[in-house]
Amino acid sequence: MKLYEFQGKRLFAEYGIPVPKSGLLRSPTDAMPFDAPGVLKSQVLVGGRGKAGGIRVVDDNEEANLAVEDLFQKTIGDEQVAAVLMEEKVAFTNEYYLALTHDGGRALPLLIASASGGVDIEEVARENPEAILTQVFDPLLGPLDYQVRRAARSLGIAKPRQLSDLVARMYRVFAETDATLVEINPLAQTADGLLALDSKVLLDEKAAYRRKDVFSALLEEQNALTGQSESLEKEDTTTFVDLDGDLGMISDGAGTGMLTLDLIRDAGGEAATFCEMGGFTNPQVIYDAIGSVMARQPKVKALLIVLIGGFNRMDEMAEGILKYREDHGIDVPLVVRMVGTLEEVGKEMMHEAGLDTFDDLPGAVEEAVRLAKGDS
Amino acid sequence: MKLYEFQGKRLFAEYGIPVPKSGLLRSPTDAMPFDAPGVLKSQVLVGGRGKAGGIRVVDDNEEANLAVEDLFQKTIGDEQVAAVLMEEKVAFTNEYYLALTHDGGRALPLLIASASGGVDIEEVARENPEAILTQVFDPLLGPLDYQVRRAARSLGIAKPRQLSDLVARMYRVFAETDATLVEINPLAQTADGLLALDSKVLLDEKAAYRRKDVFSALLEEQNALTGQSESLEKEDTTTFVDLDGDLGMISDGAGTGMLTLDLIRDAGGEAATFCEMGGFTNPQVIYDAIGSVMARQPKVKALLIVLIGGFNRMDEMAEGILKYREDHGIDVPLVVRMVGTLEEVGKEMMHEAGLDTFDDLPGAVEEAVRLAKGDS
Amino acid sequence: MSILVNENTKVLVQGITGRSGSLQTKVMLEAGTKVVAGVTPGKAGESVHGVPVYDLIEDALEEHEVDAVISFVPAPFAKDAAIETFDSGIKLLVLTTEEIPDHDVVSLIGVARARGARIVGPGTPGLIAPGKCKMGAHPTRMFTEGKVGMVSKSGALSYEVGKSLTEAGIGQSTVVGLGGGPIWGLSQTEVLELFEEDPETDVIVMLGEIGGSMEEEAAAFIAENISKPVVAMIVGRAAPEGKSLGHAGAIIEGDRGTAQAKIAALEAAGAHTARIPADMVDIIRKVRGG
Amino acid sequence: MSILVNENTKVLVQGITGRSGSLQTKVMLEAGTKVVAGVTPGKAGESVHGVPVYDLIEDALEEHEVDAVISFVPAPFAKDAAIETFDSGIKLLVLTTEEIPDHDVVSLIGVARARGARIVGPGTPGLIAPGKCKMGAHPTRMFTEGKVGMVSKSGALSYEVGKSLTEAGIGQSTVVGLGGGPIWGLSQTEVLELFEEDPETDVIVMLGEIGGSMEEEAAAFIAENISKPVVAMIVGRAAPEGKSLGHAGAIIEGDRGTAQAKIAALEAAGAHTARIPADMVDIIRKVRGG
Repeated sequence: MKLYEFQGKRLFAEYGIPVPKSGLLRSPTDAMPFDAPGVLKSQVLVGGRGKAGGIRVVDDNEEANLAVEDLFQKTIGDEQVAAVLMEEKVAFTNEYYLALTHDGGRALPLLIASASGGVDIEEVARENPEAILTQVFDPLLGPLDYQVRRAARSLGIAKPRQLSDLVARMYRVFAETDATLVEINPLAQTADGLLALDSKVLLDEKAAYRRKDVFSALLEEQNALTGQSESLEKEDTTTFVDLDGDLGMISDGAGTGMLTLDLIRDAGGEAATFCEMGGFTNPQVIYDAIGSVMARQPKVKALLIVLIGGFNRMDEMAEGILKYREDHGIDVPLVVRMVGTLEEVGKEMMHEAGLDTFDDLPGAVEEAVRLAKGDS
Repeated sequence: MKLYEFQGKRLFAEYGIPVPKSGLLRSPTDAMPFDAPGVLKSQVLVGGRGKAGGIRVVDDNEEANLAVEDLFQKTIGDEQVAAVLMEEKVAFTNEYYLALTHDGGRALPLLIASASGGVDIEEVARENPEAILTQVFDPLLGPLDYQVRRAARSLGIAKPRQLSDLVARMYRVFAETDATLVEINPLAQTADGLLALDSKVLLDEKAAYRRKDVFSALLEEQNALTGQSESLEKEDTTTFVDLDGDLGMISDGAGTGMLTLDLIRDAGGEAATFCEMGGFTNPQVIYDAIGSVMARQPKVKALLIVLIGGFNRMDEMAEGILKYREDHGIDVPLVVRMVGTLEEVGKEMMHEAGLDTFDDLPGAVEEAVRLAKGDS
Repeated sequence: MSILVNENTKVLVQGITGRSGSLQTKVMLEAGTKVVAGVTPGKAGESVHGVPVYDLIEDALEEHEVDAVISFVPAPFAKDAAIETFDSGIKLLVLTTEEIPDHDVVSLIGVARARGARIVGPGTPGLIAPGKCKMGAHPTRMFTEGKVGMVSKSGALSYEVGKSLTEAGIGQSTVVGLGGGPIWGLSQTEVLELFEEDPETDVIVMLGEIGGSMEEEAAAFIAENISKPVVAMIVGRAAPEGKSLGHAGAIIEGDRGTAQAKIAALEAAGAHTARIPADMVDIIRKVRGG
Repeated sequence: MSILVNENTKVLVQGITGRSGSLQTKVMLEAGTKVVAGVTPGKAGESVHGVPVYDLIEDALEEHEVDAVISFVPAPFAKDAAIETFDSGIKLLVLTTEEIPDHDVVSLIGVARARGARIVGPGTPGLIAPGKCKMGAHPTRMFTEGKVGMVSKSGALSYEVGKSLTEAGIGQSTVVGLGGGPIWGLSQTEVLELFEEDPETDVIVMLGEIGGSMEEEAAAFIAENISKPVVAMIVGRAAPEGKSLGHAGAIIEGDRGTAQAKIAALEAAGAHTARIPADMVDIIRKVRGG
């Protein structure tokens, strides 16, 4: 779960990380928290709001009111601006980049520091990688003092003590809220010390079960701003992506799903959906997956279900498919490829329901592509 | 720093460890927090208050009032009862012992569990050691679920989940307050679950610098009850013990201090004080040490200072001794043995002040014993 | 020989009484795996498909030798259960559990390293040394004993390829599923190294996918360290840009993470590349023939 | 030979610019110790008695080889500084700092073990291999090269005994101060084992005191594992009951922890016992003579 800047900064403030004075406007009619000058910042989850005109420096109140009205009208990426943060203008001498995250390949947490703050760090990483200092650390110890001193040196901070304190607080946010990323970019060097001018915090939804109160409150706040009703309770691990073709595709694995996309294209077809259910599923998951794909009609002209069960059980997959067909019908041509764990049982269930399945993936793909084209 | 039962239980409650309903009487005139029946418990830091009559079960309010008056009069060990805790009477089926501490020899934290709760655990350890389960654990991980399940089995707790939860909370107390001991004895099995009927918490004064607020508040509360003025700010690491003899003894190390006691006895003398300053000292420490010993006059008939400096500097020791003599005089015979780091400088300073020192420890001891006896 | 496990590997199942643990125990036993014991707290004394159940690993170790553990323990308890395995001195854990919080994954992998133990996973389909030992989900009939070593993040994809190879009569030494990430215990390069050292593996099959940089890192490692022929297949050639396809990192951003780039890196490192499983068969035959 | 350090040991001083660090560096240099570098954050470029100062150990390692570190870092920073040492691959740390919180001590010793490093201390007077290397407070003139290995919790007590032995012409291989406790990195039994294995140590002197059970544990260890003659001295024969005398655990409770009990245990284990330092000299001569 990605937090809005203002949510991340509130978290920072709770942990004693210095942030500028600010106030949130939840709607264009909200009163200004303080008089201009100030900086008005669109609250969106997508990146690149600066380039998209989502940040305005305002010098007087009239200008501020106009800017607020304007910002609330904006769409950045696909996102309607959810709120506007009014923040004091801050004078600073340097902008740094500082972040904590995990290095998946090394399976260790990572402290990232760069003197090139205030710009897109991925760009820095591409064009000037030596400007970024990354240090892995022991997850049970946190970043150590000597590592912070090393970082301070690379940032050109003469007195490392203030950075030690800041990193210790960032680490507490990282560990105690089950964050996967805690990023400050830019971190400003001001006359009064270091100040977090922006926040980017990603929380690990896999840890929602043990951070229920905090995660729920943040999500409800987001829902209230966006009018959506996202939920922490994920019933399944399905990944659903809309594509431009006509063949609905469901698979029980990301790798096979991608292979199937490749095979569809090789066979001259185009997928309408990439819907992969993961390797630990159940009848309800495939039931819901079929529902999601069928909701894409009329785009979807045929449905291809590719199953190769390891932990997934083919009896359960058959159960879910047949239940969906009984409840809602499947009024496009259906091709099912079913092999793997308990395939004898699943195939028999399908056969009895008049649905014979394929063993062979390329054969199933070719048949589905043909059917999606309306060939008979 | 040792906490009173009520302080430990308040800490327990803050961390969600179940404790009985209770209220504290800070003086005999305080109102009863609730009606009898209940248990009145003397608040003292010394052990063995049960055997000393410091705990009374009361069935009606009149009995309770009389008992309170009586308990506030009591002295247990050397301690005046500081307060009385009125606690609800609790029905239970089992009494366990549970504690977290460090095993110094193995340098690992330790989870201790015993089904023989409610009695002196040291006695259990001597007489029935197999009734105690001790498990070391990784300090960075805390006690693990399987270790708690092992403990639950040894306690005869069928559902380990409640014990896991309790141990997790005890561990947080242990780690987050820098405790050296968190002990619940007895931990009662009641119809509503586990309940801490007593608390013993030792906090690590060496960590006071980073737990200032918490430690200070607890200590001030203790001072308010006892009328003493203990302080967290230890200027030195001196250990001072009063003994029954006539020779004041100061050493700069525990080991040499004990050796000197042995040598004094071997020479037919008896020490009046054991005052050891530790191996990292300075002029003020020895100045204060001499002051403490001289305050024991008339008991102290002579003063023996035994110095063998490693990290301690003999120039600084000479400075402290001479400063004390200048400020207050030392009106008993003084024998100084001075060797070790910067001894040339120290000896020269002493010599110039008319105080020649010994190199030889047995010789210095014999001389001091002779002088304390008034032989000349 | 095979890597990580062999015909003598004695396996303990953590979470054996659960739905998945119990079914997979049956399937592992049918595949000939020596499943000697199971653990589920509170279920001591029960048995699952003839396998005795204990409360603690130490109880099982009083009765059985155990070389490796496969865990089906739910995510909230997975970390402590994993450490129970390492603290018991067991050096291989196949951790099938998905959705373990990242902070727990990193901690438990740290403990494994400190204890000199290996973790396959988390979120792994496990591994199979066909005809010898199966620890995980690989459908038995899609694999057969032989000399191809295979490594893959994705479970299902390795089943697809295993099925094609097995149908073509090409057997496998060991097939290892690393898990979908984003954090891995056993890494792809460690597996490549094990295959390089395994005298009974003659060809290494590596299955990759778009996104991340694991394949590029593998390519660099192969160029330096692997002398055996490597046949790679990268799926996601037809994937759209900017959309995450399930696995952590399976996303193309601009020109980064494309199948084309990965294929080029692997070919530059001397690996052979296959477009689809059927190609694999031809390439392996050609490689062996030459 | 000597244990833990020798004439080639290159030493780095953590906290070298502090009062104690700076003086002890001078004394160590005078004793012939190869002090090659020092570290104090923010003091890079300075020098202390000719020893160059760096901000980080890694900076020092770019210029110098380092075998061992002695730390004078204040308690609040001692843990991180210790881990900096271990993370730099240095396998011996003499940690003189006193008053480190117990939780930090336990953590840093845990890290040392995980990295395969040894900690002498905390709160240790350090160690000296006379004529070869001095890392700590042992007054140089009280020690001389020879074949007695000595171990003690207490610093000052080992200086007393060292002085007596040296004055009698009996030299030492290495003298190790474990520190006053309550938590120890290097243990007494580990030191005994090192002396047992050291070909140039012929007699082991063990200094103990009342309280705790370290001497009883050492007695059990000696009975099982030590073939060389051990001469022990336990101080505190004249100590009063129930009063803590400085060191953690230096307290007699009832019949437990008395010097008599410890002496009896050590004699039962075959150790010789001395009442006072002067006795030591006689016993060592007798042991060597026989």
